[in-house]
Amino acid sequence: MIRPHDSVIVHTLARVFTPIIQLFALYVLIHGHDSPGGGFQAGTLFAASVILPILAFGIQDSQVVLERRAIIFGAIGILLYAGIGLLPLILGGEFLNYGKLPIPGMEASARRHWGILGIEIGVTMAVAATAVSIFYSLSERGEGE
Amino acid sequence: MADILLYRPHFVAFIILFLLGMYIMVVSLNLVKKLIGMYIMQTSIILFFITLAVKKGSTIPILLPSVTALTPEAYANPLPHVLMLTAIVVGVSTLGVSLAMVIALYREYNTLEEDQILEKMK
Amino acid sequence: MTSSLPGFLFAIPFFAAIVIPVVGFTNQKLCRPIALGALVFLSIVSVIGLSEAVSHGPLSHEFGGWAPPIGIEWVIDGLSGLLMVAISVVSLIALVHAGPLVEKELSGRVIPFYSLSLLLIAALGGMVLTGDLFNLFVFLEIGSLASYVLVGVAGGRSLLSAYRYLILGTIGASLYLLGVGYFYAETGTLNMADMAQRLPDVLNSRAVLTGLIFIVLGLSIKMGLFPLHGWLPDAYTYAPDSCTPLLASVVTKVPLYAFVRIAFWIFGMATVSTQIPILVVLGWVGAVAAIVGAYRAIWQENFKRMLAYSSVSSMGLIMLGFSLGTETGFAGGLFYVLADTLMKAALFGVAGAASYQYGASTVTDLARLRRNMPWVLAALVISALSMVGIPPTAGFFGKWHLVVGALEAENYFAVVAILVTSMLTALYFFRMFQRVWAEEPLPLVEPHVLETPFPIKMSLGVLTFGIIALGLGSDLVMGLIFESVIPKGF
Amino acid sequence: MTLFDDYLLLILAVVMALGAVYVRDLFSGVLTLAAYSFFLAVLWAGLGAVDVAFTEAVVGAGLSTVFFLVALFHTSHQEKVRKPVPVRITALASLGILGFLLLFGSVDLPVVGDPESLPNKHVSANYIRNSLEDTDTPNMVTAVLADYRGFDTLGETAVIFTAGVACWMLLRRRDDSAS
Repeated sequence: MIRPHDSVIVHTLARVFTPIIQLFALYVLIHGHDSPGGGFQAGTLFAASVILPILAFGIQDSQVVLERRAIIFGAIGILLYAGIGLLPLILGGEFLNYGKLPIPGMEASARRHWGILGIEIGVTMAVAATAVSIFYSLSERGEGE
Repeated sequence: MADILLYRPHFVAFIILFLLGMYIMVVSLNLVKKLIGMYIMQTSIILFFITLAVKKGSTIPILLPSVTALTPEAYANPLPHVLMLTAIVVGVSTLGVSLAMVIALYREYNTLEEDQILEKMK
Repeated sequence: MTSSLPGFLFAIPFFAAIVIPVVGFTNQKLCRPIALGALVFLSIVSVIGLSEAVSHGPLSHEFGGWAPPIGIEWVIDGLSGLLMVAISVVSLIALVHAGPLVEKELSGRVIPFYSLSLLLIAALGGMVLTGDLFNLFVFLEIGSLASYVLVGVAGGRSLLSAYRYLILGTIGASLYLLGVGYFYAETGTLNMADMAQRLPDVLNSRAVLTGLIFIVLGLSIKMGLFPLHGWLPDAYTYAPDSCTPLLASVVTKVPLYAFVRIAFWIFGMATVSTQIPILVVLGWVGAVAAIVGAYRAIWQENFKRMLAYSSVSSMGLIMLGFSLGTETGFAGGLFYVLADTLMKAALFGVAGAASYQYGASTVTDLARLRRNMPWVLAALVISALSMVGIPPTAGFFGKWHLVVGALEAENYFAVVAILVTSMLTALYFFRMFQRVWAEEPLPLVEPHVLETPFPIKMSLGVLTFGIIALGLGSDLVMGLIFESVIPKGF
Repeated sequence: MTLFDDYLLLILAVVMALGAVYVRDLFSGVLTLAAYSFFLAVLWAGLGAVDVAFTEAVVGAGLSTVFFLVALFHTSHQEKVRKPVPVRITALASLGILGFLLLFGSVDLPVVGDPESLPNKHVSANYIRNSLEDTDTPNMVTAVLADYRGFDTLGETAVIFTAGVACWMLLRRRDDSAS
């Protein structure tokens, strides 16, 4: 269990930085196509924006729910990724062949573009949730403490 | 072999880091120190792959909007980069699991030293 | 021929593994049906895949619709189809067996147990089917992470052995990755088939030689080949009983498969026996491993530890078979892989049942099985006889073909090694029988559980039946291996 | 980036790695490791691997350090002092053989920076030429990561998910089925 930090500076900075990190993560996710970054980096940044307030303010009771559910969000993220992959397979193509996604009125390359964005969102969710879940697991108080 | 030292600084650094990391992993008796060694060893392999992808006079593997003629010589090789992104994530996952084991061991034996844990098991 | 079957072989266990935590939170009782259902489905699809591959030639699936070497492909051919069937069927039986044990040992951790087991099975399938060296690394890591945790989840000693397994396993995986890097640096590709075409041009390169050495070293750690087996005895001894049948039967066989694929398909028989003669070295290593493993097993009091050394010995025998350099030796090695998968699952299953009902862990404790566990005792006897090599069990035919292969290769040293290993194996199993029957009866202890649970009985029965059936049908299996598995160049 | 900068960063990285191993206090060791990771990220950005540099900075220097620190919060952070420092001859000897093998094999590796070397030509040239046309994505690393080798990436997401489930299994004490 993590105790709240008692410095005002830390609290204020954590408050200021959390939304900035989230905004940056969103930017990194969406601009993965034409600048460095993508799902993993965005996911880690989202995880950082959850972990930073915990380090500053400690774990509160309201977060226990989140703690138990974090891994589920991760699973949903992977299901999104693998689901996008499975759709073309069921439709008679190959696993992960975004070119055969059923999006009407698009070139194959454009479909692939959107397919990539879709799986990057899945990766972001999976990585962010799983990193937070690992963090919670590691910081759980043992019996003797 | 002497010319390797001069012309392949990256490779020399890779060998030093790789062997250092592996030595610490095998020899150190502190459970967390072993993981520090593991981290160093894994990153050294990333260094090896990244140097494979370097091309003299090339730029980063992101196309500029204005470019029309695509020449492979103009961009760094993207494939090792992709492989190493995977390797980094694999590394951090392994680290998470091993730290979980370390914490679980500490809860039971109240020490991070392997020899003390073995003593307490008897 | 392209086919969507390999895609489904990946999707079935993978989706089940991820759905289990989601569903498990609402109703924990659903985990087991989902896992078993997925494995039944997986077994059916892999049998279909094997029969298709045998009758119509290899099936490949190009992920993302990109033809290799641009993309990643999965291939079902004779070898990978056969191993996929073995993995899916044996892991299904192992998970059926695990049911009552999980409830007892890992209560409160049922959801992650099933999720991790399925991730492990998906990863093993991925390692077997993939046609891409880096993809193999990714699945190697998924499988390894899952198996470290399954070893360590019992706490205490099992945690420390899992931690050591993790350290050694990570060294192994890193060496493998480094070897793949060397290959990539020399050929510019990661696809196995493409690499097989490009390697002959660069065989003189020292980088290829070192890359091969690193890969063999890394995979040897993962498969527990003597003298790099350091993690294996502790891990198998202290791992929870619900996990050992799964871990001991398939997890070490798949890195062995990866080695076979790289040595005989990418490099080819001619290269590994003459130009880069690693087979000679591995033949010696295998012979020593077989004898030393069996010798160490004689001195073990703990039943699971004895079986663990027996695994080291079997791995040595299998490696010896593959490095004989004859068709029969190769086929015998592969046959022994299948036989050992069944035997180890059965023996560790017996160990789990004994400790579930009586808390029995030593060889002497097994005498308690005589009282009211006749079915389990029968399974123990048959699989032990198979380990020793008594006809008509699968173990006999495996050793028989190995000996024939060694004679064909005129490698009399290997013949002696196989026979000595058999004698040592007989020694430790007959010592076990002597403890069970001949000695003074143990003082009566009330069993924890009176009746052997049905899933355990059933899975042990199926495994025992499988051992005898594989022995009786050995001509059929060997015919299949000769017809559609043996690589070119023999 | 010139060769001189590379030398400087490599030396800094090696020094940091040695420092992380040398210090007794594990907190300092982990923070030195973060600095090591940071220098490597700068080095990789200089070598043209911007995506890897970004990931190393957030995952290596960031997330790994957080994991290490949280683990140290819950355990002890002082390494036991041992005199004499344990040295294992067998380990040193086998690492010596390994080091010799690495040097032995390195002679035939392609020269660093050679655009004509095999790893830079065969498959990878294909990615560079076609990625924009095939996938409408200017960042080739994203195109290869998410599309050409998208299956690897699914595996890699599965790796981190496995780690999440694994930590859950190893460390959670409360009965999760109750919720």
